Amino acid sequence: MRAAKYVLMMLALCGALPSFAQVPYERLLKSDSEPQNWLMYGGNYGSQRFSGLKEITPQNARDLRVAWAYQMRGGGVMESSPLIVDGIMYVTEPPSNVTAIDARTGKPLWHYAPQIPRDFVPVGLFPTNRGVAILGDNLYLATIDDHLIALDAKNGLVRWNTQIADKADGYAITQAPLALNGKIVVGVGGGEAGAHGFLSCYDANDGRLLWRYYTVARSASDPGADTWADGSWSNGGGTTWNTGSYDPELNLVYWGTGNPVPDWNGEGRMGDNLFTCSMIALDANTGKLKWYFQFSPHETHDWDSSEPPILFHATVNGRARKLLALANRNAFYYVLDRETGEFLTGVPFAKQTWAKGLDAKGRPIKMPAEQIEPSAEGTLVYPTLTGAINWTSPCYSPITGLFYVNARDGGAYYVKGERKFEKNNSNGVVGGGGGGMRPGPADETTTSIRALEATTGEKKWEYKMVGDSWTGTLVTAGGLVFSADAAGNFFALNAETGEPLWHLLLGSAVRSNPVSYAVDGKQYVVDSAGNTLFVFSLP
Amino acid sequence: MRAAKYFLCGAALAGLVLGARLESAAQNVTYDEILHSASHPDDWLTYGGNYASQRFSELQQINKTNVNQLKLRWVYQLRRTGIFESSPIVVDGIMYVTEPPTTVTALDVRTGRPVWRWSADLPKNLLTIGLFPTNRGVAILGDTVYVATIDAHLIALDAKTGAVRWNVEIGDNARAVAITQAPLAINGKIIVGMGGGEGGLRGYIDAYDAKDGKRLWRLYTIPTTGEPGVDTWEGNSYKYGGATTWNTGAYDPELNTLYWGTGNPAPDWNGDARKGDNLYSCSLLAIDADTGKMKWYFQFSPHETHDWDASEPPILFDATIDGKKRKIVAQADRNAFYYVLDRVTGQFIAGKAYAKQTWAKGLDAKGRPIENPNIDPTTKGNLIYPSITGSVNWTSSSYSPRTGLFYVDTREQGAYYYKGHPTIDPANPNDVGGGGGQKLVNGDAAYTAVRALEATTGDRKWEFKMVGDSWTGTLATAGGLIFCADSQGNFFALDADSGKPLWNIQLGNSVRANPITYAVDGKQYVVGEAGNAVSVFSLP
Amino acid sequence: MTASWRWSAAILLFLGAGAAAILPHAAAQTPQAPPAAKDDPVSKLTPEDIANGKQIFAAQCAGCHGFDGSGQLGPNLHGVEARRGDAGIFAVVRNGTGAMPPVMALNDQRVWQVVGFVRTLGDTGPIEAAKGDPAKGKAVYDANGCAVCHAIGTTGGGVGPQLTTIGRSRPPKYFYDFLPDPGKNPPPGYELVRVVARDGHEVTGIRVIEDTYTIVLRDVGGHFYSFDKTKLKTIEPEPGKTVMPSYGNLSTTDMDNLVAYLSSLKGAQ
Amino acid sequence: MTANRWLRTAAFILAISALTAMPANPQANPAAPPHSPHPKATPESIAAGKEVFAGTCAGCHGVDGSGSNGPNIRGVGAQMGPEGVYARIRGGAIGSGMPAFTALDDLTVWKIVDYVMTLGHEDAGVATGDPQKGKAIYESSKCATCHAIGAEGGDLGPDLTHIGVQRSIVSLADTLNDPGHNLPLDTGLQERSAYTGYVVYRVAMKNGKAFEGMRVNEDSFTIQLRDAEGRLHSIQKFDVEKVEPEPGKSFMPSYKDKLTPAQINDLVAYLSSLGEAQ
Repeated sequence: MRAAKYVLMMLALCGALPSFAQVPYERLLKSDSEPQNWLMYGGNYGSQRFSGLKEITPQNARDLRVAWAYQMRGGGVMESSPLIVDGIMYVTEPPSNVTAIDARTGKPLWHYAPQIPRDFVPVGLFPTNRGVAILGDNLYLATIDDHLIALDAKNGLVRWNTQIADKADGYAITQAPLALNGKIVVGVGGGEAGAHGFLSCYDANDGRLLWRYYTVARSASDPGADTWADGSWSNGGGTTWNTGSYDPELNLVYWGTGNPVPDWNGEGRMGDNLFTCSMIALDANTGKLKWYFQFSPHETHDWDSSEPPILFHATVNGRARKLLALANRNAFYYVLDRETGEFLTGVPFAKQTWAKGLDAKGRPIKMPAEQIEPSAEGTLVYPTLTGAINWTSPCYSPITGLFYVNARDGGAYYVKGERKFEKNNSNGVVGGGGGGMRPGPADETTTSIRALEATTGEKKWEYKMVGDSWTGTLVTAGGLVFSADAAGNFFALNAETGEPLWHLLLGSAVRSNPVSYAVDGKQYVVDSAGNTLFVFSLP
Repeated sequence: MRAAKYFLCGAALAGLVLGARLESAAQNVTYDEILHSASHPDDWLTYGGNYASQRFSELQQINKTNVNQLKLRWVYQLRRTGIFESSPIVVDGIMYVTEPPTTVTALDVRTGRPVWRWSADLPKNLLTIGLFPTNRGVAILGDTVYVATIDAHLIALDAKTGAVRWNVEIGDNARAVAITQAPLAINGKIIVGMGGGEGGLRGYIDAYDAKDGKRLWRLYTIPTTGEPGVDTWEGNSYKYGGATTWNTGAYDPELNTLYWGTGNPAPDWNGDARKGDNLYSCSLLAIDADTGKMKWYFQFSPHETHDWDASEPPILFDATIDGKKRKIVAQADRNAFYYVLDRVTGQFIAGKAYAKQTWAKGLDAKGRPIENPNIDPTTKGNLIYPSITGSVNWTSSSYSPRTGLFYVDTREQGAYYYKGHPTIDPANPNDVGGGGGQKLVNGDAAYTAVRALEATTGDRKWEFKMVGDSWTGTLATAGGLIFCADSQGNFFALDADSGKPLWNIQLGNSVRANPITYAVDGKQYVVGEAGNAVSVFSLP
Repeated sequence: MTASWRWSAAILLFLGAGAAAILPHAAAQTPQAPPAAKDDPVSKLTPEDIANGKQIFAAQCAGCHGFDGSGQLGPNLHGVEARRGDAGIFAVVRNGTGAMPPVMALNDQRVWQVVGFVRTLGDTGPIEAAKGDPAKGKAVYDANGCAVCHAIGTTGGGVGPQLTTIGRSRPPKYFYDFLPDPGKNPPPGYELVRVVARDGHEVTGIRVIEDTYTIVLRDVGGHFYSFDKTKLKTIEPEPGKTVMPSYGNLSTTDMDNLVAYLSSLKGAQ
Repeated sequence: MTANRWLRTAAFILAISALTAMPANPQANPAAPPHSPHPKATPESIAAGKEVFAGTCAGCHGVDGSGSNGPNIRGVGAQMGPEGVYARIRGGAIGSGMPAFTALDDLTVWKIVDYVMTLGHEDAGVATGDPQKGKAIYESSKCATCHAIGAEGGDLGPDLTHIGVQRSIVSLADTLNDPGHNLPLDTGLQERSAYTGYVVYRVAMKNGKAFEGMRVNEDSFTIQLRDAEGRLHSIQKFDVEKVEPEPGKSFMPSYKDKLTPAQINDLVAYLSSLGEAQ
């Protein structure tokens, strides 16, 4: 064990050589070959959130205990998915702070807090942050007030700082950027405040903008403009607020897009409203659209399609294919061919009452408008506004071939309202998304961990929880799935059967994605509850 | 009812095997049960663990050999930020913990799940001068929980639901009276003091009728015109002299006597306008519990000018000294001296410094300090040990009848003391700077240590050094363990005989509360509070 | 020493009341344009406001932060505006953070007055003008590779403290004493410590953080070494030693110019 | 909103303010006067607050405050008072999603507060019965055994101190006739506010024992029940054969046959008078 540690140190010492970049692109490319580290938001470029570590197993999971805890010092909600690189953990705290922590002892090493303008009320999202990206010697942080900042991973020194967008236009960012070869890709949020969605790519060395792709037309001649009646494309929307995936071989970036604007009042924007509520595949070098797939045409329930897309290989109908799977907020599970965007499968994974089903091309066959469209008095539709799943990440195990998702079953009364929006929101947004929701029947909403056959979406098992859980899932080579319930019970399930093996009450809601890492050859699992980061291990 | 509870516990234990539900008797605590708290250690019935405030538990399931297997069982996180200094009360399966500024939460000790929560409705212009808006715990008697609020009210809550039973004002918060202490419940009475000594007020301690909140008596800690001792205050300085009673005291049922420490004279750091001994500031008061009359007093720091309150919880124990059985009250004072007094007479028996101090040559035969010259604060700053925060502050020491040792979390630190205005304007408490201030000697020049003192002499038996600050009390158990923590988030267990470290865990934020222990369904638990979380540990 | 050093010192070595565990480089600040004067209440504060802020500070803040803001239970606040910015300080006063309670009893204007006063903490006030030429001093700074270890704004290394605002808190005299013999009086948070493990393995580095059970060192490459203290044979400070070389060999003019340059570093104020 | 409702709202708001106001002493504290005082609530301020709420708060608390991603806050006004609501908006809540809205200026916050105070504040309708008689019936029927008004009364059922502004006369009558029929949302722990309160659960343990209790709290692994004697039962679900709610059941007896319609009318009149006069 000590030996292991010294090896670690030697590594570090080599790191002192000026030429050596700590995390070159090659390490990200082969992230699966170093399971002791967690090098990017989704664990690997396929966003599988699969850990190759196997020290913790169904047999010994009951012996898990808290190794150490770190409490963030402020208020707010901790939704950060930490990176762990060679024994150092990089975690973000609300609103946009970064803390480097000794992953063995939990002692903080440095802390960075950008100056956030006071006259700023993010709309439709919490002022928090879900993580950083690492490439070379730098960490990349996207701040709530729309800056992309490169920090020296050793000490938190700012290397460069570039503005992505103007918060006065409704933009706000909570996502972790995605680091490619020499590039940093990052999206924007703020759909409820009228943000006009786009995805940007920056030079990792100097923060120069390399390309920007707008998800919604900005002129009548732009592609998709004709799917917005009366030039309503100018409303914006189609934000890109959650971290996407990347296929190095195809050199394609996959990113989900958010709702059209205004959310709950579609009258002024008849048409499909491209490319909102869609999956877009962009060329990583040029930012050109390779293909798109729209999950929810003319969406009116705030069912963003921003859920992390999971990339995997499988044989479908006797043919090996490169696949992209996404459990959508609209309660359907989709499998697409990620080379072409072709729709292969789509089935509900949670209760839904808005569509009869999907047609051969994967387009929803909607129920009659009067049954599903928001109304002044409120229309009861399933799933809820927060969706069958929201921003939290599902995971995929190449061992079990299962797709694990924390699914929400419940409905809401969707209320249609007028959309009023004041550009400068420094004193609270008036109106907002043109309506909203009232909760559905009391006690109905529940959440469950569901294991789906990744290629078909067929339910293999489910684990029902009490309350409205907002936790992602992690699956390990040891055969465990980790997640948590709304009360803050962090638990381990058998990845094959869903059998609960261990749990611990952490005393506050767990609202982040668990990850796993190892130091000195010892496996740790980490997740945060309330304002506390808990790290678990075997004795 | 206690018997009933034991039956239940038994049933529960059997139940565990059979897999039965675990049932809590309706929370109800008689005076007699608090009186004999040692005989049912499963609960933690009063702030100090017992009336002698020894913070010693008879539980011994967790011991020197197995403590290293301690495992976190559940966590409860506060819903608000703030500083968390609560010492929980545990009764019949329910833990009563207070959250800052004044919220009482009842937790199911078996699962850590909240069952009710009550929050005081506080004034928006709440005044807290020289103290944190927090709360250190509740008292329980019968089926009622008693909490003193930061805006100086005493409130009785239904122990089962948190419903308010009655609410009385103890002091005027607009005049900076604020309370953070846990009240003390004795036979039919609720005893509570007050804080805000930097605000320029006259200290007192009250007794209220547990049934209806009627005030039974009030003892002012500063004499007024015509009373003995008023001449120890120059001019009219006695009117705003402070001497608050801001920490929970102890009680001797046989002598029917309360023991309560008093705070600094005001203004803190400039004594020019209050020449004299300033009775009864920085003293230990022995008070008749029925009448509120003072039986005796012992002043630790006459004419105090360093904010060294004598509010540290006094600990009562009996011991044989020079072949004579004595009833003792012992106190490790903020001024760095450890005192052993006869609690019947207040007679000084022994005393010696337990931490570095540069202000006195020592104590005379009567226990009065023999002060060094030039120890007062100056406009340029005067370096004196201990610091303003003292060798120990509000956190509780503990005493183990098994080892005969007194365990104190000691601070080794000095400070530059600065002198300011000699007077204060009580009409304007928000402007009171305490007549000066301090600059700490920080960094490696300071450290903290858990020290074990021979309780009858103050001789040091062992110490465990900590890096950095520590604001945690000590807990002594019959398992031969001392639990304590530091401000860096390490919660740990020491060997009560040798001070050897046996177990520790990093909780991720400063620990600032007195640890306690309890048992339920035959399992012993230890409670540590770090940052904004209650963490409960037990053996696997 | 700069604000950030003292800040870190207060926490690193004597963490009180759950103060945010900020390490030296935490002082790294985002070079964002300061808010336009119109929505910047601080720029509108009068000397009377600052005085009022001082009075409020003495009554409401000094209890924890020390009457001069140098910290006791709460962290040292000198130069905190470089890290949090005015809005950040305002937010902390208004909402509290960690152990610090929210201050609800002050209206916005009062809070801004406190912010105005806090900004002045740690400033050495009017300091005697440096005699050298700052422009030439910058050349000396560059020629001697100071930037390898020190950052000004976003450029430079992170081994030594940030110098972005050092001119605000350090008189020239300090530099004249410090530069020839950096080890004589290294700023808190930069002491060299040598640890020897039970197996004889040795590491010498800057002590990043130490508590009762663990110690973390940082080497010249900026890499961290974390130790379980029970597995160490010795932990010894190396008095008089520092990773920073002496610059006593500079010519008098070069020294004057370098000092002038350093004194001119006052951040984006 | 109807004039009638507005008057009741205003009266209610003023009552609450009166309850929570401290004896203000302008001299006491010149260096630091409190943050800007609560301007008198007006229909305009409430309307303005509603607008800001829709954009800034409704995302989490629902368009009518009945909750979404955030908790149901209908009726918190009665519990927290305007100052409490103000402080929560300003200070946020740690570990929850509730951020501290520092950017909002005092006046805007007060407008939101004015609106929030009206939420869960039912327009009770006009009670036809006689409150005096109703009070007598309340006492003769021993309602206080289980219910508290102010500090007086039992704790098994909901606190009725503010019931007059929380429930309409229709639902009050409904509950008196058929208590289990339409149970109110949980008014206990804030984190339970999305759930129906006072639901009676029947628990069958693996060891064959069975019993009933009202659900106090529940998570995926445990459930806490309070039985008819007020005792708390802490249950690990792995010990349990079956936990199931008993729809329509309540520990509260029906007064359908115990009281005449006229008496129920009077009792309702008394109950709906509670909350504002306090």
